[in-house]
Amino acid sequence: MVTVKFFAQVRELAGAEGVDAPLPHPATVGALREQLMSQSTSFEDALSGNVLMAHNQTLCNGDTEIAVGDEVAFFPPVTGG
Amino acid sequence: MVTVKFFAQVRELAGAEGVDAPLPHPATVGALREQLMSQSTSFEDALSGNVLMAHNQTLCNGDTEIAVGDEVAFFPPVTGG
Amino acid sequence: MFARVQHDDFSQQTLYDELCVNAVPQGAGAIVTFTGLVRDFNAKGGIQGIELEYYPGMTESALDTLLQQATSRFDIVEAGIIHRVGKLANHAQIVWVGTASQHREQAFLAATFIMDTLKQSVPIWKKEWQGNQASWVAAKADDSTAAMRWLQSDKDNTCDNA
Amino acid sequence: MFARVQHDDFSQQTLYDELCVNAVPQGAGAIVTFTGLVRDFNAKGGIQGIELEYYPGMTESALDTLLQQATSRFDIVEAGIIHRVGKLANHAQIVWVGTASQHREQAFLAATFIMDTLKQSVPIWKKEWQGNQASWVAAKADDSTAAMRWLQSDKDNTCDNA
Repeated sequence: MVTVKFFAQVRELAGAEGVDAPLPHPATVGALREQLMSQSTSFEDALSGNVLMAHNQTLCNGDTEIAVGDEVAFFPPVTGG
Repeated sequence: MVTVKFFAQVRELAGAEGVDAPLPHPATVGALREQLMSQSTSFEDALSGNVLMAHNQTLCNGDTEIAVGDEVAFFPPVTGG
Repeated sequence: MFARVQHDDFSQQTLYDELCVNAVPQGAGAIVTFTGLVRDFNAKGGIQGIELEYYPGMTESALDTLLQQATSRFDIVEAGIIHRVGKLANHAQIVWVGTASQHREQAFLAATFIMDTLKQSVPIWKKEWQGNQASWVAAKADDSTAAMRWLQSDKDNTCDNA
Repeated sequence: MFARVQHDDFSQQTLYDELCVNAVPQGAGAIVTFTGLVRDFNAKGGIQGIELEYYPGMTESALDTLLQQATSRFDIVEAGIIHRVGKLANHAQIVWVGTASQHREQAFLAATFIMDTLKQSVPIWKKEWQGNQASWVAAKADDSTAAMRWLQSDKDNTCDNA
């Protein structure tokens, strides 16, 4: 399984702080995102649009490869400071 | 009389924090400076070179007119901060 | 260098003193601090406080990377960042940045750089309360991915090798 | 706005709080402070403290004018300057500048401007102690009169009318 985390608007739209997901095929962050979006309409709402992705707490893109035990996060553009 | 004040190197070279001087002719800061420089070698040392002048606590130049009771100061370029 | 994410308020004096512990023995002659406060209004009118969310682990790591970047780009001897999270009232302190250098220009530039980059690239999200409603603040950066990717330039970038 | 010349040391927290008294009700979201410290060396080697002389009356008036200039040039809501004089040990605090604005860029620019101008145009003179000898620090500005004249631009300039 892969540990998935949601933050801010993405978390609220998803209705969850995170979820454990099976490794997608191909094993990439982009495929994981597609897999989650097909899982429920709230996940689809949460993950469409301008969403950033992090792999093991480092910003990444859809092509990034993932493995069992990894942590993947989805969140909106940042607004701190 | 005019109240004359010296600061920093000018004060040390002059050997005095200030002096009361008669109104020079013409009644300008530049003429006052010349009058003081002719008064003693230490005043001459103090007031030659790159010395700034203030009239009633506002920076001025040699042409600035002065009157009895005014305050004139001579000091080197500033180095605070 | 020090970077912390915390809910509790911070003391200006304590953080200044903490910065000086390392800065002064290294010949610092210039200390610059920046403090961000919660403003009591936005474009739509008055607000009643904000709420900040973060990504435990990634946020701290982004702040550490940001300090390393600032140190390599500018001639500074010490720097620190404190960012609060959770619910904060109007006028509360949100963020503190301190930089120390032998020369004031570098301390000013480094502090400006840290704040500019922090706002674009550290995983923290802000909500503003108006009445009983809280709205997420919209990001300003047009290309937020590009803004954040900057933070990775010093790191072993496993993502781009994929 | 506040400007003071004093021998006594100052507290970061007290000055920050003093700045905020007026800044916060005016919507300040950004506070920048600069602190200058006595460095323990110069080009010739180690030093043992400094000594600062000023022109009572004119120095305070120059600081006030500087704050007015900063306020008219930059979008700031509050600013303050404290400058110490007399004998100061290595690492002691010399000068503090604080600025407050709705936007951080203006606070940074105003603080930078105040420090740059202060060093060129406020009547304060510095000696450095090396052993038993104290030497006056040489001014950096090539044309100090021009640098200082800038301070007069907002005032009724009796000198230039002579």
